Amino acid sequence: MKEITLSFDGKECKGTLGDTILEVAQKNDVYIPTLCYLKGLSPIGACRMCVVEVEKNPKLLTSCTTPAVDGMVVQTKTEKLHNYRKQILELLFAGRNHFCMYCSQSGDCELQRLAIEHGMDSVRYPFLYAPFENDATHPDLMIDHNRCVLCLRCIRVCAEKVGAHTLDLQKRGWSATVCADMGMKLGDSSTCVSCGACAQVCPTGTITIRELAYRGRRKDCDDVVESVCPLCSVGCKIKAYVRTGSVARVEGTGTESPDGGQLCHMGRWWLPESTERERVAVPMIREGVHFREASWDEALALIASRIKPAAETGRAGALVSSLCTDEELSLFSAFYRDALKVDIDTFDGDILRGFVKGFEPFKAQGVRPFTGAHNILKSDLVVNLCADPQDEAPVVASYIRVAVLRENARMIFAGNMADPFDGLTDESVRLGGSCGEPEFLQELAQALMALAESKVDLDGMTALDSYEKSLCKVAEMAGITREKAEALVKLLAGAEKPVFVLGKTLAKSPAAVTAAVNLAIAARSFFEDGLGIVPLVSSGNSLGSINTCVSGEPWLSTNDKDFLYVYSTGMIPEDEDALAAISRSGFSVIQTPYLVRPLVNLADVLLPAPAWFERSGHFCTIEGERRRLNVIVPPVATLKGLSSVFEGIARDLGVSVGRPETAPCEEFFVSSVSPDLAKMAAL
Amino acid sequence: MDDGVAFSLAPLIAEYLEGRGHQVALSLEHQLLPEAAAELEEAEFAVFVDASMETTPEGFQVRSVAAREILEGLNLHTVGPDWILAMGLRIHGRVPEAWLVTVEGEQFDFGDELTPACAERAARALHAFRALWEQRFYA
Amino acid sequence: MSKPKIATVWLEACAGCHMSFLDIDERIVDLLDKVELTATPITDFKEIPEVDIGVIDGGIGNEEEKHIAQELRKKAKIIIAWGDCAVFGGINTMRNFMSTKDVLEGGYIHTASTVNPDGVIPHGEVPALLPQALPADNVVKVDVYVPGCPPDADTILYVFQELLEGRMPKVPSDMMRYD
Amino acid sequence: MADNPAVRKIEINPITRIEGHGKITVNLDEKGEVLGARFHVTQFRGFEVFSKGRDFREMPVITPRICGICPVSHHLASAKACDMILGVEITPTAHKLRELMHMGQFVQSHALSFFHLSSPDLLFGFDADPAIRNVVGLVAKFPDLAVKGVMLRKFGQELIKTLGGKKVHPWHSIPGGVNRSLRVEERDAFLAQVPGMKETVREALGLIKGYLAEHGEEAKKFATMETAYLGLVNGGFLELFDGDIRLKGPRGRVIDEFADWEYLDHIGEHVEAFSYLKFPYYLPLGFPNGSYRVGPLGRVNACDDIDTPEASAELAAFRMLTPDGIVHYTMYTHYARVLEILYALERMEELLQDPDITGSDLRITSNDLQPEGIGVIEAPRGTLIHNYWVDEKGAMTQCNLIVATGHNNYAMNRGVEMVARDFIKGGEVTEGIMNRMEHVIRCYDPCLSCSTHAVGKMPLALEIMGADGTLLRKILR
Repeated sequence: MKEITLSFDGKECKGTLGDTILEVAQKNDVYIPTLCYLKGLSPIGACRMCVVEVEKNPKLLTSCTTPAVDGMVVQTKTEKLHNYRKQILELLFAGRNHFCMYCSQSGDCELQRLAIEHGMDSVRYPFLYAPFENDATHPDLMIDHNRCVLCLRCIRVCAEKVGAHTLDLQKRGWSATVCADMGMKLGDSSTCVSCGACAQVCPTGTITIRELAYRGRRKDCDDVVESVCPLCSVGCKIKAYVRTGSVARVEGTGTESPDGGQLCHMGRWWLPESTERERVAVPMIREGVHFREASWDEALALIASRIKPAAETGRAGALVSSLCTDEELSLFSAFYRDALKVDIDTFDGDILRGFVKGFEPFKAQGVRPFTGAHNILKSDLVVNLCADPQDEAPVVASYIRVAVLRENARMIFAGNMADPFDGLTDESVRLGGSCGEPEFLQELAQALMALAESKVDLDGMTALDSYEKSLCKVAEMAGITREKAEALVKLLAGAEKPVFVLGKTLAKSPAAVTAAVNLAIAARSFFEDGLGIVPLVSSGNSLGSINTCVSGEPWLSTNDKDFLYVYSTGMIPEDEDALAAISRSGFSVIQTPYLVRPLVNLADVLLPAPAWFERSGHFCTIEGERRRLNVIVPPVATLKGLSSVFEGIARDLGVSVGRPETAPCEEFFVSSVSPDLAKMAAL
Repeated sequence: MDDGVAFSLAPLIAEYLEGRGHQVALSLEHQLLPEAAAELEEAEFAVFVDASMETTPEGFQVRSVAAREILEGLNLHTVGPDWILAMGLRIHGRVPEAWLVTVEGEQFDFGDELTPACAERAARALHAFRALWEQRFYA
Repeated sequence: MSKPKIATVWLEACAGCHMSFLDIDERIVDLLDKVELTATPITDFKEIPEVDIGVIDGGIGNEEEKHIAQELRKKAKIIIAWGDCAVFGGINTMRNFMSTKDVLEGGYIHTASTVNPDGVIPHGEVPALLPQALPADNVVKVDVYVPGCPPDADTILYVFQELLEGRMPKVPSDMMRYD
Repeated sequence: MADNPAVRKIEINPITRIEGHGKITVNLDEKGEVLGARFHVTQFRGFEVFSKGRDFREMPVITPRICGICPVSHHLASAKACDMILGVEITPTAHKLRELMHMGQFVQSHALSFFHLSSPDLLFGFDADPAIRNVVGLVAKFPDLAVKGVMLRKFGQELIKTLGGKKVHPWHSIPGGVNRSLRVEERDAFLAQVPGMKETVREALGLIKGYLAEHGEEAKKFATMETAYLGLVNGGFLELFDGDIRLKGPRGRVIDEFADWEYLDHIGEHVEAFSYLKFPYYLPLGFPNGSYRVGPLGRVNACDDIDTPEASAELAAFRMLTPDGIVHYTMYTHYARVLEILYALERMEELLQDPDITGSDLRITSNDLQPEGIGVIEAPRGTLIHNYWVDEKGAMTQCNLIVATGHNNYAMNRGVEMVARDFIKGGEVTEGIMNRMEHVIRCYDPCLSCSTHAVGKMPLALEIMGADGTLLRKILR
C-alpha cells in the first residue's frame, strides 16, 4: 500500500495509491458534495456534483471517478465550483417535477439538502413541466419518476448487492427513466424480490416505501438503534429509527458493509409492522372457553402448582423459539433442563438436530463446519444442496446471485425440488426421493477423491478405475448420464473456493449433512473461519440454540405432556406439529408478545412477553458472527422478561436456579485446527 | 465509426489555428459535459466539433453558436454547445465567441474507421472552416 | 423618515404564507411600529398604493393574477416572492401536465357529487385560467425569494428586518426550506 | 346586461379581511335601484383532478395545500378517508391526538376570524375609515385585546406545531393513525395554559354579546334569512370531529340524519357559470330549495346540546334569543363562533386529561385496501368532505371534495343581494354600504382558498355604462 499525499484547499492530506480523489478527501474529513456517489457502489460520476479543480488541469474533474495522484493540488470550494454545482442543482429542479411540499422524503432528501446548502432560493431556468409518471403498480414500493435525478443508485444496488438486476434505464436524454425488467413497471416485474434496497439508497423521494411514508423523517427521529433482524438465520444488522417511543422505520446498514447493508422484504416490512400488532398486555387465565385477567403472582403460582406433579412424573416439557437471544435460551435451559429436569426443545428442533448430528464428527475434529454466509461472495463455485435461499434466507440468495452474475462464479444445484436459480445454474441435478439421501453426495465425494488421487499415484490405473466406478454410481443414483456426472465432478474439482449451501430439508437426515460436509472437504472448500458450508438453519439464533435448548432426541410429537411451557416471539408462525402437540398437552402456559392465533387460543395461562424491539441479548448468525440485539423501545413496566418469570415460579416451587453460564454458542463451534486439516467422516 | 469524426477533425482545426499563431487548448470528449463551461473562462474563441445525423446539402455545417438556455433535449448526460455557453455566461459572466462545426456521419455503430464518405466531408469541412476563419479575421 | 409602506397580494396559493406571517404573533406589534401595512388581505385597502415593498404570495394561474402581479410590480420598489408557489410555482403547477379544458371538466362535470346536466363550466365573469400555472418571476421581476410551504414566520420576519436595515436579504441556508 | 343601456355595475373586489378572496357585483337600474347582486369566486386550482395517480397515502399531505387557514381540517378529513381505505379502526390514542390537533385548529382559526378579521367592524363600526378598520387599527387602538387575540391564536398554532412539526401544513396524521405521540411534559405545558385562554374567550363573548345587544334590530336584521342548517352531531350533541351528518330545518325539525359515508345519496353540488365555487344542496329538495347553511351558526342550530359544561350553559343562553331556539340572525354567527372556541378549549382540556393522550399505541397497519374511502369532519367553517377512490395497489383513481365554505355559497349570494337592496338607495353607495356587503361574506368567514380560492385586486369601482356599453363614468374609491 503506497501512501500518497495530496493538498485539498491548502490542507495536506494522506491517502493510499488507488484511492480516488473523493476517497482521500473523505479519509481526511474534507467535504465534497456528492449525489450519485454512494460508498460501496461503483462510482459513475453522473451527477457532476463532486467536481473539483486540480492544479495544471483546465478541466473540472469528478472526484468520485478520478484516481488520486501523489502531489495533486486540489481545490474543492472555489466560487467557480460553487456556481457550477448550483447550476447543476437548478437544472435538476427545472428538468423534473419536484414537489417538496408533499414529498415523504422532504427533510431527508439529499437533493434538497444540497440545494439549500448551495443557497438555491429560486430556479433561473424555465421549468419543463414534462409529464412523468408515478409508478404505483408495486404493492410496497412506489417510483415517482418526477423526482428522479438519474443517479442510478437504485440500478447499481439492485445489480451489485441484491443481484436481481431488476432495475434498468430506458429511453435517453432528459426523458430517461428507471424501469424494471427492460421496460416494465415495477409491479409487473418477475425478477424484483421486493427487498426495498432501491428505496433505501434513493437520495430523493423517487423510490419510496409506500406503507412507511410519512411516519417520521430520519431527522425527526429521537434515536437510531442498531440491532439484529431475528427473522431468518442470516441475522442482518438493522438500524431502527425511534420517534416518541415508537419505531418509525427500519433500515439496513451502509452499502459498504460486507452484506451490502441489505434487508429482505421480511426485515424491511415485517419488523416495523410487528411494532403495531395486537399485544398480550397482562397475564390471563383460562376460565372455560374464556380468559380472565390475572395478576402476575396469581398466574405464576398457578403455573408452579401445575409444573410440580408433571415434572416429577417426567410429563412436563418446555418449548422455546430459536428467535430468542442466547441469554434467554440459557436461562431457559438453566431453569427447565438443569433445575427442573424437564424436557426442552426449540420449535425448529427437528431441523437443528439434523445439523447438530451431521456436524458432530467434524466438531469432534475441532473443525468449524461452516463459514460466514457472505463468503459466498468470495467463492467461485456455489453448490446448492436442497436449498431455496430466496425463501429460507433471502440475503443468502442475493449473495449467490451476485457471486454468479458479477463474480462469474459457477453454480451446481442438487435437490428434489425445482432449481430455485434455474437459468443461473451450470449443472442442475433433480434428485428423486427425499433430499435426505446421503449416498449421492457421498459417492460424489468419492469420485472427487479418486480423481485427485489419480493425479498423484504414478500408474493412476487403480485410482482412475475407482473414479470411473464412482462416476457410474453417481450417474445411476441421480439418473443422469456418465458425462453429466463427470461434468459435475470436473466443476467441483476445478473450483478454487467452492461453497456449499445446505437447505433445511437436507437436515432431515444427519447423514446427508455429514455427506455434504465430506463433499466440501473432498472439494477442498476451506475458508479462514471454517469449512465452506452455509447451513440455512431456520431462524435468527438457531445456531445459538443448538447447544442450549435443542433436545438430543425429539419428544414433542412422541409423548404428550401434562404440562407444556411455550415461549414464542410471535414473529414467525409455529409449525403444525408443534401446534398439534400443544393442543394435546394437559396444561399449557404460553408466553408471547402478540395475540398470535391459533397459538394463544391453546393456552391455559397466557403470559405477556417483551417483543423483539424491547429485548436485548445476542444472536449467533450464519454470518459466523455473534451479533447484539439491542432494546429499541423500552418495554412497559407491566412486562416481565424470562428471568423474573422464572424467579417467580422457582420461588413458589422452592427450587433454586443456577446462574446460567454465559451463552456459549461462540465457543461451541470453534476452530481449534485449521479447516484444511479436516478429515472426511464415515456415515 | 463516424460518430468519432470530431476526434480526427478537431486536431486538424487546432493544428491550423496554431499555425495561424493562436494559442489553442484541444479537448477531446466522448460527450459534451456541463463542466466544459468551466473551461471557457479564459478563451476568446471556442470551436465545437461534432458528428451529426441531420442531412445537409454540403454534408457538413460551420456556423456560429450563441448562449441559449434551452432545456429541451437537455439532461446532465447530453448538453449542447449553446447551453454550455449559457452556463459559461452564468459562471464567468462572459463567454467567448463560438463556432460549431458538424459533419454528417454515415454509420454510427462501433469501430474506429471513418467511412470514406464521412472522411471526405470532414476534409471539406476543414477547408470551409479555414476559408471562413481567414475571411473573418484576415480579410 | 416615514415608515416604509408594504403591500401584500395573495395570488394562486392557499394563503398559508399569510398565515405564517401572522405566526410572528405578538411581534406584529413591533413590526407595525416600523412599517405601514397598506393593501393586504387582512386590511381594507382596495387599491394598491405606491409602496416600498410588494409581497407576492402565490403563483400565477389566471389572467387576473397576472395583471395584479404586474400592477404590484409597477407600484413597488422591491418585490418579495413568498412561498413555493411564488418562487417555484408550487403545487398549482401539478395541473400543468393537463389541458385547462380537462382540468375544468374534471372539476365541474366529472366529480362524483356534481349535478351538472348541461355541463356548465364557469366563465365570463370569472377570470380565465392561463394554460399553465407559473412562478411569479415568469411574469414580473422578483427581487427577494423566500421559498417554503410556507416559509417559517421567523424567516418572513427576518426578511422584513433585513430590508428595514437597508440590506437586500437572501434567505440563509439554515432558514431555508422547500416544504 | 349590455342590452340594458342604463344599468350600472358596481364591483367590490377584492373582499378583504376574509380568508380567501371573492368579488361582489351589484347591478343598478337607471334609478339606481338594485337589480341584483352576486358573489363571485374567481379562482380554481383543480386538486380533485391532479391528485389522480398519486398514492392515497400522500393525500393527507397534498390536500392541506388547498387551504393555509384550515390545513388541519383537510389533513384530518383526508386521514379519515385513508383509514377507511385501509379498512382499519384507529387506536384510541391516535383518535384522541387527532381530535386534540383539531381543537387546536378551531381555536386558532376562530380566533383569527374573530379577533383579526371581524372585531374591527364591531369595535370601529362599519362606517369607520378603512385605514384603521383592520387588525392594524386594532393593534393601535385596542392593543390589549389585540394581543390577547393574537396569543389565543398562537396557543392553537403551538399545539398544532407540537404534534405536526409546523404551524401551517403540519404532518401528523397518517393512514391508520398518527406518527408522533404527545410527551407528558408537552401535555402538562398546554394544560396549564387552558384556563388563561378560557378567560380571553369569556372576554370575547362579553364583547360580541354587548355589541349585538347595542345594535339589537340592525344586527338581527342584517342579512338574516331563514334556512336549514347542516352539521355533525354525536348522539345529538355538537360534534366537530367524528359524527353523523344532521340537517335541521328552519323550524327546528330534523329533516335528515345520516352516516358520513352516505353523503353522496343526500348531497349534490350545483354549478353556476359566474362562480368557480359550486353550490352544494340537499338532493331531495333540489336546488336552490335544498340550500342550507353550515359553520358555527349551522352547527349550534343543528345540534341538540353541547357536552361540555360551560359551552352548554352558553348555548342555553344563546337559544333563549328566539322562541324556537333556532337563531337565523346572520350577524350572530360571530356569537356562535366564540361559543365554539369555548367548547374547543373545554374539549381540549378533557382530551389533555385523558391518560390515552400520552399513549404510544399510534398506528394500525393493514395490507388489504378497500376501493373507496370517505372522511367527513367539521372544519371551522363547516362540514368538510373528502372522498377517494383507489386501485387495488392504492393509486388514486378518483377524488371528490366538498369544502366547508361551498355549503354557504347560496346564502352568501342571497345575503349580499339583501344588503344591497336594504342599503343602496338612489344609487348612493357609501364606504359603509360597501363594507356591509363585504361583512355579509365575512360573517360566513369563507375560506375561499378551500373552495378553489379567489383573488382579484381590481380597485373597487362604481361603473356607469352607456347605451352602447361604453363606460360613461367610473368612480374609484
